Amino acid sequence: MATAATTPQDSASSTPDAIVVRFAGDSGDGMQLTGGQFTLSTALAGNDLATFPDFPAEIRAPQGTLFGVSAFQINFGSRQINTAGDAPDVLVAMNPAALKVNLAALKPGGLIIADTGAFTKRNLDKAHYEANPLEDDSLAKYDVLAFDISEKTIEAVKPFGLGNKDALRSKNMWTLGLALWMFGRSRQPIHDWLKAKFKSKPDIADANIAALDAGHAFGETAELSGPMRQMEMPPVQSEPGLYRTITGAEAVSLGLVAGAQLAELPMFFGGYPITPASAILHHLARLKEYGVTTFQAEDEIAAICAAIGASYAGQLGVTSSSGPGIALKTEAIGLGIMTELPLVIVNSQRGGPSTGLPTKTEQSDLYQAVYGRNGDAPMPVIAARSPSDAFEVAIEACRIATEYMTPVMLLTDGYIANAAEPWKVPNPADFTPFPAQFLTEPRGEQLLPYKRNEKGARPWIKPGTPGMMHRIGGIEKHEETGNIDYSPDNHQRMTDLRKAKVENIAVPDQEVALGETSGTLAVVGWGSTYGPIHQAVRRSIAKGCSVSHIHVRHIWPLPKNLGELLKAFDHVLVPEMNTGQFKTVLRDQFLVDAQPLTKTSGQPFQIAELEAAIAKYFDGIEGNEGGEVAVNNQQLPSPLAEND
Amino acid sequence: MATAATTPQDSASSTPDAIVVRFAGDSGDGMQLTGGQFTLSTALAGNDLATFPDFPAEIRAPQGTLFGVSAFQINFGSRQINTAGDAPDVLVAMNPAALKVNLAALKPGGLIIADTGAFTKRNLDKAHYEANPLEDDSLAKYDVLAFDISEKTIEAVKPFGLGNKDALRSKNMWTLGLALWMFGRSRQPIHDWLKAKFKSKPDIADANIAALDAGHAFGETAELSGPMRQMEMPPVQSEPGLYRTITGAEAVSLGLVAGAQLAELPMFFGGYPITPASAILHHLARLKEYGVTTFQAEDEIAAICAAIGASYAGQLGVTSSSGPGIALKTEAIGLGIMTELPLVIVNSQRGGPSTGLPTKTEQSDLYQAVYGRNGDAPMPVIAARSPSDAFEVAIEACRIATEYMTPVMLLTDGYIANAAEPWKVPNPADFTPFPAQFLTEPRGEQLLPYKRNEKGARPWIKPGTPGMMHRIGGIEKHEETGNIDYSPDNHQRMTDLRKAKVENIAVPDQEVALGETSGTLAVVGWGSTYGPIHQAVRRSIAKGCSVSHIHVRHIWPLPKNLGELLKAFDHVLVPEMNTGQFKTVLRDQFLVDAQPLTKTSGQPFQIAELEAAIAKYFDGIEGNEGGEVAVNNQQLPSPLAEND
Amino acid sequence: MNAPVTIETTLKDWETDQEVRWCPGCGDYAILKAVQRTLPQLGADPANTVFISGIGCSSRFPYYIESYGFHTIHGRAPAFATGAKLANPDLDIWLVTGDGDGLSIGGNHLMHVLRRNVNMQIMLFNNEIYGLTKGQASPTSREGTKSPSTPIGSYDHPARPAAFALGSGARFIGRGFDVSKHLPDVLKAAHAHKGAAFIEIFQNCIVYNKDVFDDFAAPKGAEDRQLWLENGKPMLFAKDTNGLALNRETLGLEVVDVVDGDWESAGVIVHDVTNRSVAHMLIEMPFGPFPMALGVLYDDPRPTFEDAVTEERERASAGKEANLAKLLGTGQTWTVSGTAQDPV
Amino acid sequence: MNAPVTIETTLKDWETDQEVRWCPGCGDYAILKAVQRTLPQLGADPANTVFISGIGCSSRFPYYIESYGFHTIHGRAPAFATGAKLANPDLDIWLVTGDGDGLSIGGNHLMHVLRRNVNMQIMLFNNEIYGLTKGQASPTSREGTKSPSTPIGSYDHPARPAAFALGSGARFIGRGFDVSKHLPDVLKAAHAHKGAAFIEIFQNCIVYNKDVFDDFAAPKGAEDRQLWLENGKPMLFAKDTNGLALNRETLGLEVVDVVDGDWESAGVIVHDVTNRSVAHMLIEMPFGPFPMALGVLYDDPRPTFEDAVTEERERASAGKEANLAKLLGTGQTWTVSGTAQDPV
Ligand SMILES: Cc1ncc(C[n+]2csc(CCOP(=O)(O)OP(=O)(O)O)c2C)c(N)n1
Ligand SMILES: Cc1ncc(C[n+]2csc(CCOP(=O)(O)OP(=O)(O)O)c2C)c(N)n1
Ligand code: SF4
Ligand code: SF4
Ligand SMILES: [Mg+2]
Ligand SMILES: [Mg+2]
Repeated sequence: MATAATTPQDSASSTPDAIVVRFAGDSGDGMQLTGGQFTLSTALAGNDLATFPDFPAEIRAPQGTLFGVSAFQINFGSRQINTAGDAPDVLVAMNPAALKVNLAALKPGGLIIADTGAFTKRNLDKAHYEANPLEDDSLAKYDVLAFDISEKTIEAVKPFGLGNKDALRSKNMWTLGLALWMFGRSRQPIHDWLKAKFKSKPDIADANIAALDAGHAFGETAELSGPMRQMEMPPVQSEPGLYRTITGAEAVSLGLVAGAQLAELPMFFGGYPITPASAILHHLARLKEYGVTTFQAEDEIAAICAAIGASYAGQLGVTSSSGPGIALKTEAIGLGIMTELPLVIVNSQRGGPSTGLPTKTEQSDLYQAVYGRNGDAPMPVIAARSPSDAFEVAIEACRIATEYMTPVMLLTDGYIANAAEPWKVPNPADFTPFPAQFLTEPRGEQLLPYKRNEKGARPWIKPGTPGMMHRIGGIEKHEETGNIDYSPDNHQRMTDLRKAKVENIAVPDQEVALGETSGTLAVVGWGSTYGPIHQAVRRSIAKGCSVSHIHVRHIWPLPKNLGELLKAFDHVLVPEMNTGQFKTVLRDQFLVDAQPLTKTSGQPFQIAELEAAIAKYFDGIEGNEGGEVAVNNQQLPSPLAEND
Repeated sequence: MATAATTPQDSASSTPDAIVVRFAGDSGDGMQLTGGQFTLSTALAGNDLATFPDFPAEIRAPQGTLFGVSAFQINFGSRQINTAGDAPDVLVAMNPAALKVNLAALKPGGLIIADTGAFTKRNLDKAHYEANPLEDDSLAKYDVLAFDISEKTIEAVKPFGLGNKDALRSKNMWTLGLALWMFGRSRQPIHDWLKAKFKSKPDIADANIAALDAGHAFGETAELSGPMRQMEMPPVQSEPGLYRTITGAEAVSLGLVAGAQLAELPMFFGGYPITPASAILHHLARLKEYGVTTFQAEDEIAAICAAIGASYAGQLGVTSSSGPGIALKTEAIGLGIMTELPLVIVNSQRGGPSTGLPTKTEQSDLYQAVYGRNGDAPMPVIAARSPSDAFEVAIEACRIATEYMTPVMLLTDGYIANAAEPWKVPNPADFTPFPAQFLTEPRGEQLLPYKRNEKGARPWIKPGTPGMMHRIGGIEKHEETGNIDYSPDNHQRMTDLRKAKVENIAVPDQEVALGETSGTLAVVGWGSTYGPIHQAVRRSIAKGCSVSHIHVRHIWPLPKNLGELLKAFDHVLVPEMNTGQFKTVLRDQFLVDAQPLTKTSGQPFQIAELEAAIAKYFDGIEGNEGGEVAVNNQQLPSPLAEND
Repeated sequence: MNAPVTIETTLKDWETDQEVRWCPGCGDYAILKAVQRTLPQLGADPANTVFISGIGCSSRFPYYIESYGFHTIHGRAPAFATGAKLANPDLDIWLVTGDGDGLSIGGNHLMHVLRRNVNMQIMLFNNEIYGLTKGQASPTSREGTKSPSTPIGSYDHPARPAAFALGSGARFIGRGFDVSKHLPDVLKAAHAHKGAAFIEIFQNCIVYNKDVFDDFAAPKGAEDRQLWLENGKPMLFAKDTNGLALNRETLGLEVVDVVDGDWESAGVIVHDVTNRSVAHMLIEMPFGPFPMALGVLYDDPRPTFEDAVTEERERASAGKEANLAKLLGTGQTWTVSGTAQDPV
Repeated sequence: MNAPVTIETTLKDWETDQEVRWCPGCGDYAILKAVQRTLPQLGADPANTVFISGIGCSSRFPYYIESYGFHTIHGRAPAFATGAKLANPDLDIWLVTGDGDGLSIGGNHLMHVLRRNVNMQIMLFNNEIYGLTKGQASPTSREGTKSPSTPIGSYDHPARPAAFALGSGARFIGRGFDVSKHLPDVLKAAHAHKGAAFIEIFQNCIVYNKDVFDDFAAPKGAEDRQLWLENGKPMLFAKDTNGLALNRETLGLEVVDVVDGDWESAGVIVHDVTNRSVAHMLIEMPFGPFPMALGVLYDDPRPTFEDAVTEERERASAGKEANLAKLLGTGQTWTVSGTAQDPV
């Protein structure tokens, strides 16, 4: 079986070092659970992995419909895995709609496992299939393994006396059992999990266990030809230690808790539900014992204002949302900048504009993060590149906010928020604390609430501190006293000071993630494109291209050495899941000819897409149809090329 | 008397072609009225002019205080005038606070006219003067003309039996009378105006007329030495026609009315009070007979949403605000972009960030206008360069909004909004109409509310139209039907289409406002910096510099030829009243080394500042201390240079 | 009182070709059907009818009604509707919002559309939860509601939509619930009211807040806890065995027994839809012995905003000529004669 | 009921060095003095007292009080105050807002802070106009108010701040006016109320809406139109010659004559600050024969938000250890042994 994580040329090789599996079914079929448990077993087997859950926008779409399909993709292997995989090797389709929606993604020659029991006339109609695809030739270029999972599940759970409807709820466990068998995995952890989950309903636990075992047994005992065979995937070489899987939303939440602890501050989180940001609110709501207060406000404006109010009162204020909600926070962010209070703003980006595509991923709020405010309102912006990276980035956001007394925007996205990957559990003691300082006495004769320290930060003075009464607000303030001051010189100076404070934030020098520090092409990414860019660059280097991967965490201010670094390359290509926003920042700041490579379909980049784009810069490299260094300034895919 | 509108070298010349006068007093002293009437008389005398009202943030600050000073500056001359003047030649100071606040601006050798009657101990204290400046040597480098205007006014109005307090209300008219005499102006128009204004109180009218006449007579009869003499300012050569003075706020309002008429649409204006944008709401509220509905909403969000609702129902929706209010509209602008409805958003910029400096001017919302939204949300942005220019720009905004079915941002600023200049009254019939088209029948078999025309605009379908029922919203829409469509391909295409629509808006080619189309230095401005840049470039060309002035109206999309044009210059300098926002757009779009020259004091650029910055690019030109082509990347003034 | 023209339609005419995307069993289906059933009875014209909504499960409503529809942004529907109504007062506007959309993020716009009295029907689907974002507590959630954002129970005091509406100045307050057969009557009364008509519709979110209204809305056995108000009729419930009376001591409502239908001697109040004081009490009726007040709680029209705006525009325009050329040349003008130079 | 420590201060201690920037004669001065006079009487500690405001003339208030002060953004003060109070429940928070700040842009936050019942004093300076932006009509402006944005008179139905507050769930409603000598008493009662205490203060904007409250607040001759409510006392006014009674027919309030002080036989109601139904009627009293209800209209405490949040946090933390290292390693974990390779 070929692996998705290698180039087509590799597909002949017999020992795959990675495999991509996609589970797809109705949203009622429990595909996310199945995927989650398969992920656990994969992790326990020592493989590296990345996942991509893709669920419908509807809460519970009517059964069997195309828009009600829920899918979970996992890429796992015996080498480092950075993406959820371009195209699945294996597609599990629990009903016709799931097959229809997901077939296009399947790799040619890939394996389809389908539940014939769900391919009824009714379901075929709902999926707009004229004929049963399992019964005509339409799937000829794939391996198809179709049998009646529904019936087999009902049989397996018969001893527990469940009605048919309840019995069918265990279909996903049957399927999982089969998948476990295929990859030689232990069932024990899933047994344990089921027992814990259905502690109060042991019958249900047992029924599910029976279904799981039956699926496993089916694989083991059935006389099966060709595609149905066991695959072995040796463990990846990993640093020793304790591991877990983590999603981006979890990592941000834990990172914020860690950040607050490193700052020695209680945390106040003001949120308002919005997809995909809500997960952070949900996680933090369960961590009250860590000095966390979560406040579900009446709207996003109140959420950020309450967070600023809490920061004012001496806690670490945090707020979080997605595009439309971040837009609403704009005015209050300005006040945070003017009053110079610490604040972390997390933006879990989704497809836009407007309500857009709430459940799809995109990186299109970078303009808003860097530039989107009235007035000259500089604010640091940092971005997480993967679920596990989000932990460190969240700590970094807390550090900058408290050390520099400033709002900080942390960018993540729908993909990072929901995707899971293995994470070597860090030891909090390994992080350097950055305890917040409160001013409790005037530094000189007079109390000067806006007199800055060497970092340009003003002092943080908590109400409640005797003798330190003062007043702050959103009107331009005097350079030292903080009193209202409209005078031209003062405004000029304060604008300069605010700008300088942010520009001088200590940001680590930019490193090259892969490849040399100079050469023909730098592929510069930020955020969740890390995985596909990394793999595409790795493959291109293997083909002999002089290409490097540079991945920027500090979007604003940028690392001081980044300009020089980029100038050491003949070309700079900036793949983004937007129409070219970060490239604007790079061109403005460094006057380098950064070329955008954009994709705005709500789906992550595929490795192959990036590889092809890189190839255009290299003579004689497969993929460079032109045979010469070509300039990339394209939208991928660009179906409108003819229409423009 | 020297003129402010010429360089210091010119100051020796004996026939000034422009003079700058600043009236300053307590906010209760009626300085804005005085200035307004002096402006009228100046206009009637045929001079070109520009004004700059500068009033306190407070409604009615306590009398005599420094923060309660209100000033009105006018620059007028017998040649083209583009700015309100760098430094006044004449300062009228109605009290000590007015003198204190405004003295620094006065040109060395300038004339001070002061009311000794107001230089009481109490008022001197309030202005924090230890000694009476009229009585010590501190004003030695100026010509001072001090006499008891208060007393003379009381005397003049005695026949009308007013109490002292009421009598003193006419001080400003006495002063205006003197000013009219100084420049040989007719009193009749002011008499007429006073009679009209106080129609129901003829006594008050008569008292004010008496004060005015007395001030005038004082100039005429008093034996006065040196500075007190009559000046003649010949009329400027102007195109024949009907003229009036107009402020930017008036011009925007009238331009919107004209734009709606050219589009053959009723106008719906949704606003919420905020300084300095409110003036537009106030003007339009009085123009109901032009098919204008004004709606003072509960907040800025409701204001824009109501405007979008009105556009949806078939009117031309308009909304207006300043920075903090525009920030609040961000989310709704996204909906306007997604639903592709016409909408004009006027931003009268003020100093920021946050509440900032409500009554001061700045250009710091350009980032927000061009980039400040979630998602890829392209929107046209245009900027007015002067009060009168705002009329045409408002029409242009209406044209783009209706022809391309899109929100349009019109940028003006506090300076343009309040400043007045002469305006040759245009004939509405000279503008090409752009009647809005409503779709009343499906174009083909099926109703396709998102099927675009050759401009990329979707059809506008009014609710109420039989048989055309359809549904729109902020979720990504299908390319043709407009139904909800989350599919990757569709989102990709729609993102492309929205981008292409805005990028392909027909924008006139960029012209060069002054100078050659290539050369050493292009000074590129936008918005209200037009005046000072124009004069500075004019003077520099006169000194022999190869410098041109390019002033950009269409900020987004940019004129197609602009990139080539800029590349024809060795250097590009971008003066802005912000920390360098437009330069980001230019560098990004054209990869030209556009250098920022910034000023964020809440005050317009001075001509001399710009002249000095230009000089740095030219060998052997006075002002180029370095004697070589220097790069400008500076904040003006930069008092923090040592601190950085 | 909106539709100037009365036309004939059937329920089918109000159905769109869009797949309905609510969870199977959601109360929204029943409300959709009730509205689609009511519109033909009102003689409503699809071409003149506009459904405007915010964001939420409930706010998907416009997609399923064959009329004009605008699915706007979260909480702001009243503002869009106000603009549309002012632009074209002939439109018959229905606003659809949820307890989150209308009372959390959108409370301010709701207050102002009620205060201004813009003529439209405002249906607030109160399921006491945020459905679309997967079940967080909403401002109307009862204390103790466990949800992803309130894992050990919410502790906000819940808002009461009808009390909020009345405090905001509403002149029509109606109440019903998703599967009630009386819902169309409430909708009709709301439509007949000229002005902003506020209708609270209790709606079962079977996924995140299942059966939370069962104490009065359960399909069986809860009828006795429903007080269906009718103008001019005594406030009786529980098959007329109970009624509401004013307690002269506490100056508040109390539940009294009614024997043999003699409500008068029991002091049962006769419902007067224009009595604002009583409306306050009906709305604030706590649970305990009290029933849920349903139907038309309050209905006392006053001039509408769009009429006032139209009148004002007419008044302001009266006798004035809309001559733009003249307008431009108004104010402080002067003329430069043509001798000096040629036009530039 | 906020200040845990009682300390001694004088009026002077509460004055700042900032120049007061209201118009001479503005009613805000009187309110400032009333507050500065009240604070020492409460034993308030400047270091523990926080004034939080939005934007408007009224919202400049914090600059003039020597305590902690936060002049925030337009309409959002309640949200900032909620965050500050949750972060430090010991702070004694006073919120200052205007009719525009609190009821126009900020209505939603006002509703929610009242609903949640966050313990603070909320002073809404109602001058029925937008002062700071130079005199546009506000949501409380009377119909017909001429202003720059309503040149021939406004036509919005005015909002009633106290009715809005009560409909939003407020548990304390007080009323006073700028120059009234009773204002400090109302402030004290509000401070004594544990929870969100809403105080409407009528304030004279002498520049843009001069003397608009003269019908009951004129310095001379208007006392007869003031009904100062006292708990347990009959509702008498006009030197005890008039009182309020319940009309048994209309079930609403009416004005009755009181002869020789015999209010009982006139049926005058005894004020019970916990009676919500009566509070509704008092608040909605139209003009005409009715007086303006002033003082403490309603005062019926219930648990506060910050207490609930604190309790909830304690309950959630009970018996749990806040061990971050452990937390990070929670969930689905596995161990990679050190044999394979050296740490990278
Ligand atoms: C500005 C903004 N904030 C948040 C959201 C996310 N959001 C969508 S619907 C919703 C709440 C829906 O609750 P409700 O109005 O009660 O409707 P229901 O789904 O229960 O019918 C939220 C918070 C959004 N779309 N936009
Ligand atoms: C977001 C925003 N919108 C508008 C304004 C302008 N603004 C400042 S104060 C104010 C209204 C003030 O009215 P009110 O609250 O009644 O206070 P008052 O001045 O009458 O005391 C407005 C509209 C602003 N500062 N910010
Ligand atoms: S989540 Fe609840 S309200 Fe939303 S569609 Fe499902 S059942 Fe209905
Ligand atoms: S404008 Fe009115 S409210 Fe504002 S300070 Fe002046 S008098 Fe007071
Ligand atoms: Mg809901
Ligand atoms: Mg006010």
